[in-house]
Amino acid sequence: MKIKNNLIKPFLTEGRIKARKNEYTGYLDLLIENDKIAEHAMPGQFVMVRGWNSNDPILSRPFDIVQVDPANGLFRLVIKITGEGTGLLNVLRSGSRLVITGPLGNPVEVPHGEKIVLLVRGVGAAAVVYLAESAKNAGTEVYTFLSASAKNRLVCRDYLKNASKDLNIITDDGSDGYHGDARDILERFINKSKPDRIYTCGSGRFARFADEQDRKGLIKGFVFLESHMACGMGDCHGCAVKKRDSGGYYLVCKDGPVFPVNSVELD
Amino acid sequence: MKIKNNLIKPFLTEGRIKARKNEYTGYLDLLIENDKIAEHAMPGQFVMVRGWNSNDPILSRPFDIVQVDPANGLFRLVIKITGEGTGLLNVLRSGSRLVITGPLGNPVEVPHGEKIVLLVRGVGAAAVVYLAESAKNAGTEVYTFLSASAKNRLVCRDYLKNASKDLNIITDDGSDGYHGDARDILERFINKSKPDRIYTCGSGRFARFADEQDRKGLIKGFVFLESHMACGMGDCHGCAVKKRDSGGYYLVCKDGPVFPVNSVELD
Amino acid sequence: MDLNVNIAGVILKNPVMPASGTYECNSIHDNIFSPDEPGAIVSKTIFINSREGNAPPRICETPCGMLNSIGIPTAGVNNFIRDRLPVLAGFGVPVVISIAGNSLEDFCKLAGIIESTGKADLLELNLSCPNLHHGIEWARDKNELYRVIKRVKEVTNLPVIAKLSPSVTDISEMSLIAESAGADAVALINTYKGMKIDINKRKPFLGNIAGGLSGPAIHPLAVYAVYSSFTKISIPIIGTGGIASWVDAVEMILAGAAAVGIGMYNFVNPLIMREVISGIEAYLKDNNFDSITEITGIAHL
Amino acid sequence: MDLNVNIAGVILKNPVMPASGTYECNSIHDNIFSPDEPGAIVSKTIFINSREGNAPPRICETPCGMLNSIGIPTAGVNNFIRDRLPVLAGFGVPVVISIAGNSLEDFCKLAGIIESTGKADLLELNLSCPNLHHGIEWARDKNELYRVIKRVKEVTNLPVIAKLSPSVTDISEMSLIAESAGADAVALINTYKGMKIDINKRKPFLGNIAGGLSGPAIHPLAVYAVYSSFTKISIPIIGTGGIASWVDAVEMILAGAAAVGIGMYNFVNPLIMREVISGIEAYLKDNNFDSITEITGIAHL
Ligand SMILES: Cc1cc2nc3c(=O)[nH]c(=O)nc-3n(C[C@H](O)[C@H](O)[C@H](O)COP(=O)(O)OP(=O)(O)OC[C@H]3O[C@@H](n4cnc5c(N)ncnc54)[C@H](O)[C@@H]3O)c2cc1C
Ligand SMILES: Cc1cc2nc3c(=O)[nH]c(=O)nc-3n(C[C@H](O)[C@H](O)[C@H](O)COP(=O)(O)OP(=O)(O)OC[C@H]3O[C@@H](n4cnc5c(N)ncnc54)[C@H](O)[C@@H]3O)c2cc1C
Ligand SMILES: Cc1cc2nc3c(=O)[nH]c(=O)nc-3n(C[C@H](O)[C@H](O)[C@H](O)COP(=O)(O)O)c2cc1C
Ligand SMILES: Cc1cc2nc3c(=O)[nH]c(=O)nc-3n(C[C@H](O)[C@H](O)[C@H](O)COP(=O)(O)O)c2cc1C
Ligand code: FES
Ligand code: FES
Repeated sequence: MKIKNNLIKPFLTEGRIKARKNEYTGYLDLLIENDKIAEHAMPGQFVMVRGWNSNDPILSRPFDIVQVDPANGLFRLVIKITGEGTGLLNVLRSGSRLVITGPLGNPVEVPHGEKIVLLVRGVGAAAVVYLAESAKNAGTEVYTFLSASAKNRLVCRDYLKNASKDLNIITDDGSDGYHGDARDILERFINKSKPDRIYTCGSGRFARFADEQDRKGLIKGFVFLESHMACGMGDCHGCAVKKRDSGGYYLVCKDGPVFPVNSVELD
Repeated sequence: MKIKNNLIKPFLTEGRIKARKNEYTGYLDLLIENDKIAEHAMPGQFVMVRGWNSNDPILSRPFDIVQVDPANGLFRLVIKITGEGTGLLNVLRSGSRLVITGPLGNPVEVPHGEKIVLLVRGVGAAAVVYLAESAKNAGTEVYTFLSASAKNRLVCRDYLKNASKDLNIITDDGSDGYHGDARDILERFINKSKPDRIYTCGSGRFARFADEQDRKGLIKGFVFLESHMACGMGDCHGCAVKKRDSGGYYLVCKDGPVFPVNSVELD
Repeated sequence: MDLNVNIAGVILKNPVMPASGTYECNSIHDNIFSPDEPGAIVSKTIFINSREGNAPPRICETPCGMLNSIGIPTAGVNNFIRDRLPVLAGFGVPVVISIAGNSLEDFCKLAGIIESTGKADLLELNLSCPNLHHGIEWARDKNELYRVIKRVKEVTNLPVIAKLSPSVTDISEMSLIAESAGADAVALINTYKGMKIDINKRKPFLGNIAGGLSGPAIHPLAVYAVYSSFTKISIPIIGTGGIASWVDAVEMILAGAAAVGIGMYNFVNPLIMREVISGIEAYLKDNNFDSITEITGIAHL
Repeated sequence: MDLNVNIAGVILKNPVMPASGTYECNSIHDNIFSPDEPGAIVSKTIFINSREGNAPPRICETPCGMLNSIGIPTAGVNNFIRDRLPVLAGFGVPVVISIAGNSLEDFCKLAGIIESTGKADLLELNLSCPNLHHGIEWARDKNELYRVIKRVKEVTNLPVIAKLSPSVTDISEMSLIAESAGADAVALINTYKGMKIDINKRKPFLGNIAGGLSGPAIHPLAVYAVYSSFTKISIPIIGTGGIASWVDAVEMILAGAAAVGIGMYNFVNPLIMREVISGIEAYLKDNNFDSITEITGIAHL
């Protein structure tokens, strides 16, 4: 399976935090001023970000571009606070400056006039918002299945609601929406509504589900992958993911981060 | 020359920044809430401070205790912004927390009912404020010679003014006070007024001057020394300064930071 | 939770100890940390005669680490035995005495003197100080390494820890040589020789030109030293190098360290040893282990 | 200001180059940095045959550094010559081709193939990759080191840079051996073998277990490697390891490096090479030097 490298050349640029919010504890929503990213970023792309001067932590952190507002030179990141780097971003105030490399990655093709499913969990939701909005604008019906352990982890809920024809909420603890496994209701939906494509992010189980459905010929599956990254632009070869059938590796930063689910090894 | 190790045992403690000001660009004045330091610190002592979580920079930074207010649990630091660590302290806002080890170092003996001279340059002024205030309270007349390259580097000027019987300002560029070399006017003062002791900080030239006067038997000289420090409490042996006559080294953090000028090698 | 570890027959109540030269067990720490908290205490390296140490500057900061060229100032063994050893022995935790010398005879003589005090539990041979004239060479030359350990073992009944240098082609080979010479444990690792240059003076920053690098910067290298030695030897390893948190200590133990030494981070956080002890304990509990020995080296499985 | 340096007869317009494997000279950088800005460009190490590289995860962050176990994926020399070499040769700056092999014959064969293209200015022998089966051994064994350099020099007229490993007892000795075998320059240093353990999985973090440590963490060690080699050899040194600013680069040059290589910091700051070049220039000017060569090694005076 050959993947098209439709790269927009990235910029090394500064962005000012225009607004920040912690809608849920442990998640940070950043609205950032930067013309270049706002204008050029395409769905599926990400940025590498640093918000500290120190070399500890040393590597920039990759985050998906959640929304862009080219008219106002703004773009949005939604970040789960997990470790050192995201912790440092979380203490920054409005007005702080970030160093940003991007837009990075191979944009995902936006389906026109199709019917698609987004199956995302936790902060994986951040990855698909831009795709959902673009697809909707392209006349595609977007059916979103947003899963999380609990209600207060339903990240990007409103953004996805706006972009979806239908937003299904699924929580492990039943604190909101369907109480149980997203795959159960989704399977019914696929059988009934025959959507064209499914995109998953944030859960290995979901990726494997998409793969099964894809294999059955029911739907075309795509997966947003993550991998530890140093450069984000194909220089370090650090972000390798095994190709499924042929030997060798793809680079998540350059060949991805979105892959046809049948092209990569899922673990 | 044997130096008395009159150590107060230090605490590892947190301090909240109660107020900060940059009276002059490049200098930071921090008022810090911490009962322990405020209550126990004595003149000549210092603290090791960190105001960042990263290990880059890794070492805490030593600063003299400028003033204490035990009644309100406050103490003051005055910091010249020179590099990474001081740069990080300078961006902290009121309310931020510092990690502080102290009080550290061998307190300087406070002269009672004497006449003393403080000969300080630049941020070296920070080291002698507490001594000046204590000496004044002990009925000692404090004559301060505060030197700097220019008017806007006359650090701790007001604090010293309050504690001194007479404050002489000397600037290299004549932007305030005496235009020239502090040693010229000081030599006249010593010959005329026969003060008992001289304390210098912040200038090697001044230390050598105090040493000469001491050697001549005119006055007893003391010097506040600095040295790169890792631990601040005698564990690392990093802060060595050569003893003058006998062989070996003193540790600035444990045996100093204030030394009789004739006990150490000046460079 | 059983945190006990056995180093050459000496039982440590927990696997944490200071690295030689980084914690003086002085009363100055009384308000912060007490020398009876770690599993063992370790003296700064002592010599037969007194030494002044190297010319300053002796330390400088580096990215996530520091260089030191202290050069082991010491009052000499007699003063040490009179002034310091009774203090160290009074805390009720095993005492490791670190020794070094300029010759094989020095090591033997010191071993004998220390043993005769009856106050030391373990002897650590510092064969790896990069700041001495012939400091690191012991641990760099296979024959010298073997000889010095073998000889010391012949003259003393104290269990012997060989503290090795990472500045070798393959430290696991050196660990094996130490074991075959009779060492009862190895301490891995001492500092790496490094330097900083003052670009304004255009001279080496340290008075002694070069120094030893320690701190978090070298932690991944120390973990690998332990990991690669673990499968070659059966004597315990005291994993040392860059430990700045309980996580770093657990990494060392999973790599194969029976105990850990904490060096420069004592300067950064004088409570680090306590935090590491309690962090290890919580980790074991959270992961349903009953004793520390259950996890020693299990990253190899 | 004269920033020219001469590496084995090849004139670099400035002393800065990427370290092998850290900068691909791809057009993806066009909005940021151009491959014609550094004094030379350096290819990722190539092999005769294509290689996949090691299993992921291949990188992890460490204090002020990173570990990589990439394992040098490459399309093989023929594809390289067809697809990449013309691109590299098109920037108008000297081209260094880094090669490695599993045998002495591989090195010789590659040297010949590369030379025959007429498109390479310098050949770098990667004798020190810690992520290959027989990667680091070339630079760890004195005889092998001598042999491989000697043989390659016999079969090629291209000037040869020997890239050495710091994971040896004394790198200055290895530099001397490289020189005596005929190397025209040495590149000091490649990464240090290190590892990280995932305390949750209780397994090595990297797919290949261990990796190579690079970044600011190792800078003081790289400076010392250069400093200690400088007095022993008279061929130029390409100082590499942990350079994250022009200050770090100047330190290297003062220690004795004729030129500097910049590795992982290209990932952190894709403009680092430009900043280092202009920083060095400003430093020389501010300190009244006319050319870079005036300061090479002057920390030794
Ligand atoms: C293409 C891409 C897009 C991403 N988009 C988002 C997003 O929109 N929102 C979001 O919250 N997170 C996203 N992530 C994950 C995010 O990059 C990590 O959570 C973040 O790097 C963690 O950094 P930390 O310093 O807090 O964690 P630490 O654990 O301290 O990080 C240590 C190192 O591991 C790396 N790392 C840790 N977790 C991950 C991970 N899951 N993926 C990749 N590297 C990791 C870090 O980058 C760093 O190098 C994305 C990752 C990739 C690869
Ligand atoms: C006992 C003592 C008391 C001091 N009191 C004051 C004070 O009241 N106000 C003030 O402004 N400064 C004081 N200093 C100096 C102050 O510690 C340094 O300016 C500060 O550490 C510089 O840190 P940096 O990170 O900004 O500089 P960097 O140059 O980035 O520091 C790098 C390393 O060098 C050390 N270092 C740099 N300059 C000095 C120096 N002059 N003395 C000791 N170590 C240094 C740092 O601590 C750090 O470890 C004192 C120093 C000592 C030893
Ligand atoms: C200031 C300082 C002094 C040291 N003195 C000694 C010593 O006397 N004997 C010794 O064996 N090691 C000495 N070391 C090395 C440490 O014991 C330890 O092996 C090394 O620092 C690595 O551990 P770390 O990274 O935790 O500091 C010293 C280290 C430092 C930083
Ligand atoms: C991701 C990565 C890939 C590397 N690949 C190579 C390589 O292919 N050939 C080589 O000789 N060195 C390789 N190196 C080593 C670097 O060239 C350099 O010697 C080392 O990283 C030290 O420099 P630094 O600290 O500036 O990164 C690689 C380093 C990194 C971080
Ligand atoms: S992150 Fe460097 S190649 Fe993908
Ligand atoms: S700073 Fe450690 S002994 Fe003085």
